[in-house]
Amino acid sequence: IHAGIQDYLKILNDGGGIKGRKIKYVAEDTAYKVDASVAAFNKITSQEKVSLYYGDSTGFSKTINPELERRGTMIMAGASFATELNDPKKYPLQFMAGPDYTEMFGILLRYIAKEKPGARVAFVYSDTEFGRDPIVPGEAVAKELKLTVVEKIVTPPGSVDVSTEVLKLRRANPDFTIFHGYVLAPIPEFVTQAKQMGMKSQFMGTFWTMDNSTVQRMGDAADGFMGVMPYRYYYDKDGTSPMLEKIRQMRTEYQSTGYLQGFVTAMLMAEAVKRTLDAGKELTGANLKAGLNSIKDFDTGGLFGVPISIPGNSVPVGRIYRFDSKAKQMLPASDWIKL
Amino acid sequence: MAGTAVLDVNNVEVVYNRTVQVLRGLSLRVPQGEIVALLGSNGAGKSTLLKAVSNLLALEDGAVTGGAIHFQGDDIASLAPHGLVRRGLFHVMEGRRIFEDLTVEENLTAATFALTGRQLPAADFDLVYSYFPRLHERRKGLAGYLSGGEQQMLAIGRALIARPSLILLDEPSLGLAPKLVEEIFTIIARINAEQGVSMLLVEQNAAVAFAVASYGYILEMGKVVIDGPVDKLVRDQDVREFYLGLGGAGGERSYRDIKHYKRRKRWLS
Amino acid sequence: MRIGTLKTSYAADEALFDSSVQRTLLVLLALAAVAFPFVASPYWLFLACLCAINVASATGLNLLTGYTGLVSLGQAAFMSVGAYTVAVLEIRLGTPFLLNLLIGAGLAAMIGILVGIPSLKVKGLYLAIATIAASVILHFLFSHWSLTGEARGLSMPPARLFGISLDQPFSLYWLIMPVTCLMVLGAANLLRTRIGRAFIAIRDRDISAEVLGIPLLRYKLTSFAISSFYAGLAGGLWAYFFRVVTPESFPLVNSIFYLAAIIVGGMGTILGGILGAVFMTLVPELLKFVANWATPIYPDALAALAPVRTIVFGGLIVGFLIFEPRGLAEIWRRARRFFHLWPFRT
Amino acid sequence: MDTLFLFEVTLAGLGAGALYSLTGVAFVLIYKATRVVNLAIGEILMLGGYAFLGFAAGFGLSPWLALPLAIAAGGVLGWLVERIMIRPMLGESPISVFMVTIGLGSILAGVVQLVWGADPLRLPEFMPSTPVFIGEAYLAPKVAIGFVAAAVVIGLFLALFRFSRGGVALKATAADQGAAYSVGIDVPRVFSVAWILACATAAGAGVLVGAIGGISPTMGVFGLSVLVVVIIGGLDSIAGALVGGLLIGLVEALAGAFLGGEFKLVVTFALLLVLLMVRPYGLFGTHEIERL
Amino acid sequence: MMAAQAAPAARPILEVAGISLAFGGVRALTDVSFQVPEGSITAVIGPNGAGKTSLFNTISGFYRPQAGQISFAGESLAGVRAPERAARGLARTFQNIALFRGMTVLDNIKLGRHAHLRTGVLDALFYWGRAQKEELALRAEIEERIIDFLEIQHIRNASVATLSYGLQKRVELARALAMRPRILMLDEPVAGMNREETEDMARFILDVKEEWGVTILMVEHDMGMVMDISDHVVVLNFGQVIASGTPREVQGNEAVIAAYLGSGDVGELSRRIKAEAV
Ligand SMILES: Nc1ncnc2c1ncn2[C@@H]1O[C@H](COP(=O)(O)OP(=O)(O)OP(=O)(O)O)[C@@H](O)[C@H]1O
Ligand SMILES: Nc1ncnc2c1ncn2[C@@H]1O[C@H](COP(=O)(O)OP(=O)(O)OP(=O)(O)O)[C@@H](O)[C@H]1O
Ligand SMILES: [Mg+2]
Ligand SMILES: [Mg+2]
Repeated sequence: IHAGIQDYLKILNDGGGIKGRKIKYVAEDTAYKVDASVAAFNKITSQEKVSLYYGDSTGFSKTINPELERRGTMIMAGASFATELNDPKKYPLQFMAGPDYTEMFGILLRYIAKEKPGARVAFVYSDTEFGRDPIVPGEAVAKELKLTVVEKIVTPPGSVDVSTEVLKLRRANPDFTIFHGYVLAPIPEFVTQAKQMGMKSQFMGTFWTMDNSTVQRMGDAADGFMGVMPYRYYYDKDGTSPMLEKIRQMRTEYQSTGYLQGFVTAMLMAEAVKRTLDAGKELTGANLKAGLNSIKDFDTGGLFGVPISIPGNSVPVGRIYRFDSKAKQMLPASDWIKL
Repeated sequence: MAGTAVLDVNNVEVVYNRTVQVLRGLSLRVPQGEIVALLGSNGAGKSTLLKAVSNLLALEDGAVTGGAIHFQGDDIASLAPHGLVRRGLFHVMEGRRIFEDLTVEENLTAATFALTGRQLPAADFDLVYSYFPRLHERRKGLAGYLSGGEQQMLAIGRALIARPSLILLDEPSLGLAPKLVEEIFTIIARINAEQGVSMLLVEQNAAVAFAVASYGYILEMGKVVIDGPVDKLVRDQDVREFYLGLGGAGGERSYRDIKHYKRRKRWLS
Repeated sequence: MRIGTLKTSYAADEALFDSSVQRTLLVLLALAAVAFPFVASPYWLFLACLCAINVASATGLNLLTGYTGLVSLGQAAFMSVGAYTVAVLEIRLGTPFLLNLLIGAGLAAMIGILVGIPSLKVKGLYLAIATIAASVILHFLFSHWSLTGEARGLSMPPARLFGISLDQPFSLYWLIMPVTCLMVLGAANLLRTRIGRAFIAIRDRDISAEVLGIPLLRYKLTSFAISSFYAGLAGGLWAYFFRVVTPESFPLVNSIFYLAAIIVGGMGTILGGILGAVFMTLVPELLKFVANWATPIYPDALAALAPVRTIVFGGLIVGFLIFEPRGLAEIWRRARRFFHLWPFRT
Repeated sequence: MDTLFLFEVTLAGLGAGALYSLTGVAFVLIYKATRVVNLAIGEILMLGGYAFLGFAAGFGLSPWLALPLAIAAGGVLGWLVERIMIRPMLGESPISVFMVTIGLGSILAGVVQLVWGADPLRLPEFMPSTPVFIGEAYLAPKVAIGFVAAAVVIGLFLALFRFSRGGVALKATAADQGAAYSVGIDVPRVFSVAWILACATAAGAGVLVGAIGGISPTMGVFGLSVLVVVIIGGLDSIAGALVGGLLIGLVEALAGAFLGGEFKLVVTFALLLVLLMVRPYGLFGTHEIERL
Repeated sequence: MMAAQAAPAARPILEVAGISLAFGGVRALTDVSFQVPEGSITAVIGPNGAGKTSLFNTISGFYRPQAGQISFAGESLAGVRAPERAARGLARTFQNIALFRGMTVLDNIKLGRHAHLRTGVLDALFYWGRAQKEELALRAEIEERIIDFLEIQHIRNASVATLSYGLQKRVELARALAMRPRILMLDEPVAGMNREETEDMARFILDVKEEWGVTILMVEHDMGMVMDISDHVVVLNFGQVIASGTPREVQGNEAVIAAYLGSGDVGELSRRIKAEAV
């Protein structure tokens, strides 16, 4: 993420900045701990005049929100796609550069409903805030789309042995299984054991599982693994994407989806700044957010496959990709789905 | 003092925690096959000396800072504690130090490690049981539940298993009933006579110590203040008064009479 | 020992700060604490508050572990009890913050007593594990109970005093600092009475303490209660400070952090708890500073920060235990002695 | 629920439990000899997994060579740790040594993250992958292999202590180092051997655990479950580790199957609390002798 | 004097009646009965493992006997827990020194008074009124009565861990005295001491009895001291009372000699050893 932000700002600043203003970027590490993040926030904001802030965890985004509103001088985006944050009333000065977790589920379920109407779906998620986030709304969406959720399986955080959970999954015999709340483990073992048992279910994942290198690390289990991704992959060749070309020039080896997230976030933030300045307004949080929300059918240089709009705090767009074990790449399996 | 010395302690100084000096230039020797008694008041440094000899000081943050200790002619400084044991120097520590959650038999088994690397026949548990029949009765029981005397027997029994040439005995009579003290000391004398084991015996009960020993040292504040053959020591005025509790007339003084009267020792003044 | 201070009464000898130099230093320190918020940036104020909260909690743990000898890995869990209680009260009832803090601490103390009950039978590290069990159960409760907002936790309004809301490090400082000072002073007082002695006796040899007239269960539970009261209060302050409480706010690592703080500071001394908590809170900040400074030379410094911090945290614990088992407090004492006797060195 | 499901769940639980037992044994070995509650056992296990990955993927060795190497690496680590961190702590209170191991765990986790990164990784496949069916019931092959390996190793240790003086030396050293020295036991060696054996065992277990669930710098939490296992079994009992491991494996599997995954940890810890109230020294642990 | 002891005029302060105590299969005490007259020095002797320490532990409430009654100052101690017994004036020292190594000598002694102080948690936290008054009064009393009496002024601020064995025993005695004892139970007070130190301890014990009016019950293997200073001796063997009476009576008892005293003559021992050696 760090590298992505850095690179976009480099492109921007090398190109003369926004209306002659350069953007200064200050980074702090926080170890995903709320108090460390708050400390970093205080430190940075007491030393610099900040307009754009990128924070990490959901916890931090929630913690800092009142402070953000109080200051009213900046907008913030974060690594979290938590559903709760996608509420412009509660979090007026925040946004995320992609769909929230529930929207990701929505995209997946829509795809499923189209492929196999009335399919049986199972959710497998970790017992964390991250894992639980989209489960209840996801179920509602499934119902709307006339899909049956046959099983919801919770795994304790950090668990490695999932044999019993796989047994449960086999009993439920779903057509599609969606994993959420994990990066890698225990998905591979889950899939391997399920395949050994002769299950035919299609396995799917959400953003943080979907990086190419992560899926590759699933080994045999990766074959055919699907998931939702709002951005194009680094190597994605279909369609035109001048921005991706630029990235490929700057960095010759594969860049992760996290990099892209950082990159896109920086881009959207810069766009908000530009629009605010264009309107001749001061760079306050509310103005910046208004600038951001005025984005309609905006072309991200092809990073999102379609022009995007930001109606609220999120960018509810994504596409289903499927892992091809011969190409060792995620290949598109659907069109861009806009919610 | 005649005979070759199994143990020769020369001008030893010991310091604890790099600050507290406990032994200040102490010398003594234990001749082959004899029992030497070491007396002295609490804190004089008797146990410290024994630990210095068996190289166990380091465990308690103590160190020998001067002098030398030779066991059978070799300087012990370079030997690890267990190495010394395997060469035949066995330390029966103060307070018995048996392994409470092992059985009696396992305690003896533990002592067989002292035989490792030595050309000796297998350990002889029966010898121990013949000296201490009580241990045989309780050999399957946990040592922690033995009575004080039985634990002392076990501690000495472990020494026997190790077939040492020198035993350092630290207060074997501590907390023992009078009859047991007699028994244990009889056995100590028997072991010495029958197995030819030399001993350095630390004791508070001077009377019994003198009964088995041939030579004695008296320690105060980390230094030897008097020494000599036992028959000479028992005639010394101060030894009689402070260690044996004998009044001027030769009879034992009563504790009821001492009350507030106190005389200072000659060797301190 | 200070040379040349003659005590003429037992009262003087029993006083907490037994020399005029010490008292002068204390007054200076207090003045500095009052002046601090007016000169420091919000960042430093933020850190000061965080340190104070950690000092409060560490002092509580020190009473339990350092003085009573009952190892607990549940301090963070007790804090979470205080924090959640405060949050729930603030959101649902909007009662005054002092009352909320006290209720939170009281509830934590009650839970502490409950957790302490096995301590009569269960000893040493078995007990430490039992406290982990309690943390796990509390964590489970908080992350599945609708009252505590389940996995997503609670966000709460700030504390208010005379209509002013305390939502800035500057205003919070005036809430947190005095409370912490009172807590530390209370602990120091406690330790010079029969209760403190009973704690130490239990630590050193619990079975004989009983025969000397100290009811073991009652004092072990008292110790648990006071320590978790402290934790609860610290947790309440934490809640007002961050204004969001989630199940992940008080993980097991935090309990370890407090244990580490009292070890690094020096177990069984009040000063140790303070020094340790402050030190351990500031070290990560220091590392960040170093990393930022090193970035030009070594561009990946920031990325390496997280693992390095973990390593340093572990290394500090290990290093202190091996090289200075009596902690920072001992270093402080040595330094003091050195300056006293200077130029006559001992 | 149908019986087949119950049977399958039971099998899976016992399989997972065997790995707990194996790691538990590593834990008990150290405790038995040194009275050190080694909280870093989870991280040592993790390091075993990473060492395997390093040898197999990094140096491109065959997994069958990498496995013994990883175990040896565990042994070397044990030796180093004992030398550098534990021996200087001789004579300190158990709490202090316990904290040293917590520190050690933290250091190991940091080092792993520094070297291999924070992302979870997968070990190369090296175990046969034909599913095992017992009757109708399915058993994951890796779990079955883990079970067998654990059983063999634990059997070996049990035999070792049954038929040699080693057990006595271990217990004697643990009880009283000074006294152990004084009867001729080479105390430092007992310490070294215990740590080497234990860490090697843990590293081996780490490869098995990693093969099943993948490896990551947070894999150390496995140690937490193992802690429950040994506390339930009794800190100083190998048989206790065996029984405790299987029991916890089973309980976790049943809780996961019938209550849901989020209950696994809380159920085992609740069980632990109840058991400690009834048996403060675990199922097979020795009572401390307390006399006035 | 003989007559007075034959029919103890003083009423018993401690009465032990039919106590039995077993640990699993081990019968530590069987039907033990005896009385301790107020103001006396009573000694309990007997072989190792006879149950003397267990008896003390039972009296102080650490063990619960399976059968029998103990009454103290006329009141039954049944169901009274150890700390409460201490509060009523049953003070003791321990066979294996049980000082609190993390405290100074002064704090160890202060701890003895615990049961008689009233400071509660709140008082203590604020160190107001009662807490402060109590602490200061306690300090004064300990300094002036106990520390002075036992001649340990010079070590009052030392940590007990650094003291020699003899001094530690003295601090234990001081702590027991701080408990405001009515009866003082001493478990092997002179074990490990040489003649000179034993004499000091004997002097303290006699003074405690005479000047403080505290009844003494002690276990000791040093026959010289036991026979000289005690008024009354109870002999235990295998958990049973095998004899009791004045020192002189007990010394002459055949059963006691066989089970416990042995020849009692060091000269004889030495002669026998010499004879065997030849
Ligand atoms: N580990 C230690 N650290 C510091 N000082 C110690 C240590 N062990 C002993 N000492 C001190 O060394 C001195 C001598 O102790 P030592 O145990 O050798 O005496 P001792 O002659 O055996 O006495 P006793 O008759 O009581 O056994 C004492 O003053 C004691 O306080
Ligand atoms: N907690 C216990 N559990 C089991 N057995 C015990 C326990 N305490 C004492 N015993 C046993 O009870 C018996 C009496 O022990 P006790 O300590 O009372 O003897 P004693 O008369 O004080 O001996 P000594 O003179 O050696 O101190 C012994 O056989 C001992 O092993
Ligand atoms: Mg000694
Ligand atoms: Mg006894």
